Amino acid sequence: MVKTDARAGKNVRPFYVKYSKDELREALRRMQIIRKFEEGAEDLYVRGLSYGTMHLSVGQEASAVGATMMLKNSDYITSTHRGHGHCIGKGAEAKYMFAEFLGKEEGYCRGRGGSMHIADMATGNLGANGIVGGGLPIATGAAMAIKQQKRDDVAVCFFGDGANNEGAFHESLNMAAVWKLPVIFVCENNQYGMSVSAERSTAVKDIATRAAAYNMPGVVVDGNSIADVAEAMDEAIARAKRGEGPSLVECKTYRTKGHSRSDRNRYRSKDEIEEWKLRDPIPAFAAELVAHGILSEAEVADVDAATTQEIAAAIEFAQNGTDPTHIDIASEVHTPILGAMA
Amino acid sequence: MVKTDARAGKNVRPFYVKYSKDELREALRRMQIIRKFEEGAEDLYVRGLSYGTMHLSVGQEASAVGATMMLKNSDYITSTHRGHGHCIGKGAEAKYMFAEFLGKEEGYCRGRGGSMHIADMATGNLGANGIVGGGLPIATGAAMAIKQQKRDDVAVCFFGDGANNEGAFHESLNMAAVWKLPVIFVCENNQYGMSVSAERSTAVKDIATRAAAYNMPGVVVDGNSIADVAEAMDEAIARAKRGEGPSLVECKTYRTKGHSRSDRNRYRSKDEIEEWKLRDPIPAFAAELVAHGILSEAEVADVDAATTQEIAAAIEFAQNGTDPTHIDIASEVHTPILGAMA
Amino acid sequence: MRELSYAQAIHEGLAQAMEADPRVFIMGEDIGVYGGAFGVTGDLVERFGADRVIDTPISELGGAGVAVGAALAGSRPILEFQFSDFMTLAMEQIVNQAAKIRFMFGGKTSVPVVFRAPTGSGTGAAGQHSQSLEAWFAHVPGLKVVQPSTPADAKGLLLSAIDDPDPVIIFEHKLLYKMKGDVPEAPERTPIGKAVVRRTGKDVTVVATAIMVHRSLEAAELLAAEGIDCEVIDLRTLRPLDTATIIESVKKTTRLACVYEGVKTLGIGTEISAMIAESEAFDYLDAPIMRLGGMETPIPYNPQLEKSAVPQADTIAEGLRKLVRGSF
Amino acid sequence: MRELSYAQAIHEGLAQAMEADPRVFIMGEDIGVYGGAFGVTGDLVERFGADRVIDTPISELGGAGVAVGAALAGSRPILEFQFSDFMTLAMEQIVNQAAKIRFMFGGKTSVPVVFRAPTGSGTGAAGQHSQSLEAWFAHVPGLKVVQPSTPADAKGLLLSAIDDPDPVIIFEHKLLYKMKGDVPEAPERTPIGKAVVRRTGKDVTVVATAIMVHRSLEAAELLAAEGIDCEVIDLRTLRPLDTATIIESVKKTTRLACVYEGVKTLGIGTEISAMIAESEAFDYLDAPIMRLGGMETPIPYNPQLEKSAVPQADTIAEGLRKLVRGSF
Ligand SMILES: Cc1ncc(C[n+]2csc(CCOP(=O)(O)OP(=O)(O)O)c2C)c(N)n1
Ligand SMILES: Cc1ncc(C[n+]2csc(CCOP(=O)(O)OP(=O)(O)O)c2C)c(N)n1
Ligand SMILES: [Mg+2]
Ligand SMILES: [Mg+2]
Repeated sequence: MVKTDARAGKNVRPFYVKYSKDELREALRRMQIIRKFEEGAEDLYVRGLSYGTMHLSVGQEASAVGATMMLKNSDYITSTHRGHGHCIGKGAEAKYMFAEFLGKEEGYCRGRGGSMHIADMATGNLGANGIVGGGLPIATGAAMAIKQQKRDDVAVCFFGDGANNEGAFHESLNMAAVWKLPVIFVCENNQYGMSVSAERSTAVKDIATRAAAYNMPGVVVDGNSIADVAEAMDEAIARAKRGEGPSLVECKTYRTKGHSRSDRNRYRSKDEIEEWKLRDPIPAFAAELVAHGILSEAEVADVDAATTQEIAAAIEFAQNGTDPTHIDIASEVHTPILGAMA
Repeated sequence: MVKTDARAGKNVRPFYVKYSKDELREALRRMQIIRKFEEGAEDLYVRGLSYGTMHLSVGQEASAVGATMMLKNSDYITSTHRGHGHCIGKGAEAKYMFAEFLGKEEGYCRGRGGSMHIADMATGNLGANGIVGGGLPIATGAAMAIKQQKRDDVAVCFFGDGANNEGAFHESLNMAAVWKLPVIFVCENNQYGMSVSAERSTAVKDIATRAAAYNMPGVVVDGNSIADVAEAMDEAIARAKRGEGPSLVECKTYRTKGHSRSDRNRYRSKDEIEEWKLRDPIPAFAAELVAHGILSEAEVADVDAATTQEIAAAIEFAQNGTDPTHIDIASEVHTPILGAMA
Repeated sequence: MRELSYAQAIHEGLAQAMEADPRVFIMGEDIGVYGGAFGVTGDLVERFGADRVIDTPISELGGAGVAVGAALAGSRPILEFQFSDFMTLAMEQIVNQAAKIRFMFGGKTSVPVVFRAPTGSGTGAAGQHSQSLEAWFAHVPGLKVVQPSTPADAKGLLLSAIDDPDPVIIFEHKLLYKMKGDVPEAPERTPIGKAVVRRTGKDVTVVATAIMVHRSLEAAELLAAEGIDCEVIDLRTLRPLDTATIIESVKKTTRLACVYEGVKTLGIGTEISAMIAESEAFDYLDAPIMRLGGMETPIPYNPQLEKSAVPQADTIAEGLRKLVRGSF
Repeated sequence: MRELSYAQAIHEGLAQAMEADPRVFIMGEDIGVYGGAFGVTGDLVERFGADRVIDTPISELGGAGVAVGAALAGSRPILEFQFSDFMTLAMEQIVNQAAKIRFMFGGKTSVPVVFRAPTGSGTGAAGQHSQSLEAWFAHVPGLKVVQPSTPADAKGLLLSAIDDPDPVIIFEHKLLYKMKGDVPEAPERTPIGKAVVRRTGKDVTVVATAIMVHRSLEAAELLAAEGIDCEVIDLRTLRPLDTATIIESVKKTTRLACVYEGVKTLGIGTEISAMIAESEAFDYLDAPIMRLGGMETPIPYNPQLEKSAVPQADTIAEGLRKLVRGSF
């Protein structure tokens, strides 16, 4: 990647040239929203105010936003159990997400889906998924529809290092490649699938290596650098739109929280976690923005303050939400058919 | 591969040195038995004497025997829907196979399984399989058991080019590699999965390329040359026994008959079929044996005559077999438990 | 009306749906130039092109997921499984995704996908190619499950399935593909969720599915000669059940037999039985409820064994005779 | 006798089996250092080593197939699915291979594999992590299916499953893992195929599974105060069914209710109902057969909705009251 030296005005990497100040500020904002959403969710859980399971993506904000910031609402994503970041990256609002998390009617899924199933058709989010690897063929199919409908869109498929060993990975990447579909497979390799390290689960060091098995480009990027992620995405999207087919982008990253609410972190060391905390993608991005003279320190502080406020308001919104009235949920399973009898 | 020049006594390829005359004659015999078994099965079908489906492996005898001739009864194979060759290669007797094909009590599966499910535990054949890719994890598991039991055996897993796009392929090869299991994955790439060419189904030209996705060796061999196949197998088996893990051996071959009994061959050209018929592995092997002075023309003719006779006798045996008496087959589903009530 | 075979009727339905709606496409293994393992898609690839008649790799799980994704993104996919047995590889996408997405997403989207699956025994293909697994799917909220027994319904239920905004699974019986029958040329829909009385009678209600409808009708003819008058209901839709038609019939005949090819235990007739046993019809019953289902074994290869593993006209007649004569 | 939790009882059973037989090993996702998603395997990896307590990649289909292959090759694998929902990915190997191999191969081998699967709702994990799919497996010849409701049976059925030469699936209820109960220290077997009467009564037979046994017993206590005397049978084995115990009870009480968590349609109680409706007990029935099963929806996330989607003690009591009082 090109070395950056903004003050000297030369060799600024493409990311900081291609995207406008507003776009970059928005990216930072979304990363902050993700972080604070996760912290808010954890806090609700710790205070006994939430129910059910959750998978936090603290530390992975750069890949979530770096892989979505260039997408339009008509582009699709499929997400994972660790999906809050993708969802926000794609444009969802924290308040409806919190409402979902608290099981309220105002939630994206009216409290039926919860954290692991947040979807938002309006922003092209085809849903988080409780099934590891479940989104892989769905994204592939969405890309097939895009191609059939001759649309200028792409599908972006998030999945984890753990998911890369599911058969669905293989079948999806092969079909996407054979049919040259406009889909980008984004592996967030946070180095563990629950407790099992990628080293113990996966026969290759870099999952991107596996792209060769599908005759598609595979790149490894620093998943904690939004610029790295976004540049790789831009290239993959351009390729997809040229009709050349899918790509695999592997983002090396780390989740600094446990796998889910009940993780005792026995499979990794404190040192390792602490080391990665030092590579926090958010301050790193903020620092680059300042270094390049794109945002001032004050502007960064504004984003920080605004997002803190937004999250507080979002939690309040959710807590004041409506509990579902459970009359006849069986009638919600099918789509009403016009003219059909009940 | 080393060029052979037997008459000059030099540069004979390892295959012809490593295996004894008896072993090589036996390999030729098995190839002949396979060919004649398939022809006999087809004939029974054409004459309306058989029932059910069948998948003939005419043209693929070199990979079937080349991949099994060095195996002991304590080694395992898993086979496919096109499994007659593997079965014979591993040491099954044609007469019990014909009996199975005709649904007789004398058949390997007592007429319960038919062509697609022939298994023979005595020779380590864990069974043909009606599910494309079904044998891949089973072979992997057998290899795991071998390793657990510290046995000096291997498992050989046959599968087709079509099967290589099943999720089971990916999951199995990955696990075998991660755990360094003594299993050899033998892809019989006969270039079509039913009607779909590997080119249309598979994103890479050589399936062996995919071995790299599992950090295991992958080689392409001429699947119509038994020497090529056997040499690659010997290497893979040696590696497995050294504890270094699995290998993928891709045998490029061709089935000169249709996919199953009802194939109109609309997906390939007559020319292509005829061209491959010229590359018949059996006369090629016989010619090499003669050229190397290992067998005389007369000995080759003896094998031919003996196998014709054996097949004729086997068919007669099967036709005179016993039809299953269908009292209470439900009692055959479970293993009798000693001391348990019926 | 013209006669078509069951396979031809499906073929015609597919063609009409593709002509009427550019969003409709079909995918599956060997459905293109090969024309489908059972010849159903035939020449469709020539008529509609390889972009709408898509040969997939042998990847059932992925194929099902691709169909789900395409449906979410505005297309109307029809996926042919080559044999219903191979749906065992795709249960994840069918059951966790297709069936549940609408509900889990709060009703904010639908998954209009059609899965077609040749099913049943009788072809000598043994245990892994002869199963009748439809009851599994009838157990899953979010799915609709149909099983046509005639060419007209094969076309009519297919067209309804394609119209339907939710996932529909069509189990087509392999032994019926060659069966001929009247089929309207127009794209007439057979409603999902409606059973049909194929033969009226007063002594016993027989609820049957797929090929068992025909075998039950045959049995009914045999019994008619003995003075036993059977009412035969073709269930057609396994989920949601047309309980009204069955209850009404049982109240009239006071006896119920369920005839189906799936394994007896928890096969579809099991639901019919329990539904009646908890319904208002219970008090009308003059005899235990009989189930004639598949034997508790994998389907054997040997043709005699294979036949003996599922109900045949004579064994159905024998069962019904006992039920009506009370020597049950 | 000592008390152990249901999870501890399984843990003890696993340890005893591994100590007794070097062929026994366990595999699954996060069962090693993590100790299992529900803490069942705990310290076993430390006690028996990573060669016998094997963390697999996230590959359910492959994992199941590896277990089948290892079983064929002389080992005794126990595979833990992290949630029973993920068995949807492994149906092929469970149903086409494990269940059928013995029969298809003419009885010449067996597949001694044990599949363990945490199941059921009540944990706030929503539609894809809360299913009760056990009825699917009870529909498959070649499988044995058990569902323990107590710590003692959790251990005892596990040990029987490991002994068994054929594939056995154990559905463990997630909400029971922490439940305490007496568990014999010795490796005592609970026989597969035997139900047990947990409470005797004369007014109605309640056949329940897993957590529904406890909710039914609770309901029975409520009803006892109202003078309704329930007999509660813990089914324990779903395949093969212990028909004798149920028939005998129904003949005595003349009423039957089936309580289960799976979706009502074609859930396990459906088989109990149909089995009784075709049995000699039919003539003894004084009321329709009631099924109290899961709602016809995916399991919702919201805790109130989630509760309402499956039978609870109060709704069971309400149902039984109606059944016995005849206002059904
Ligand atoms: C099919 C399936 N298997 C197992 C699980 C349980 N599970 C949930 S998340 C997870 C780990 C996933 O690892 P990875 O794909 O790397 O994603 P990460 O959690 O690291 O974001 C597991 C095993 C599941 N939800 N679905
Ligand atoms: C899971 C599954 N999908 C589809 C089929 C139907 N089928 C049987 S053989 C076959 C082609 C297999 O191709 P390949 O693996 O190349 O083996 P070949 O027939 O060429 O020997 C297909 C599609 C099947 N038996 N199992
Ligand atoms: Mg991970
Ligand atoms: Mg092939």
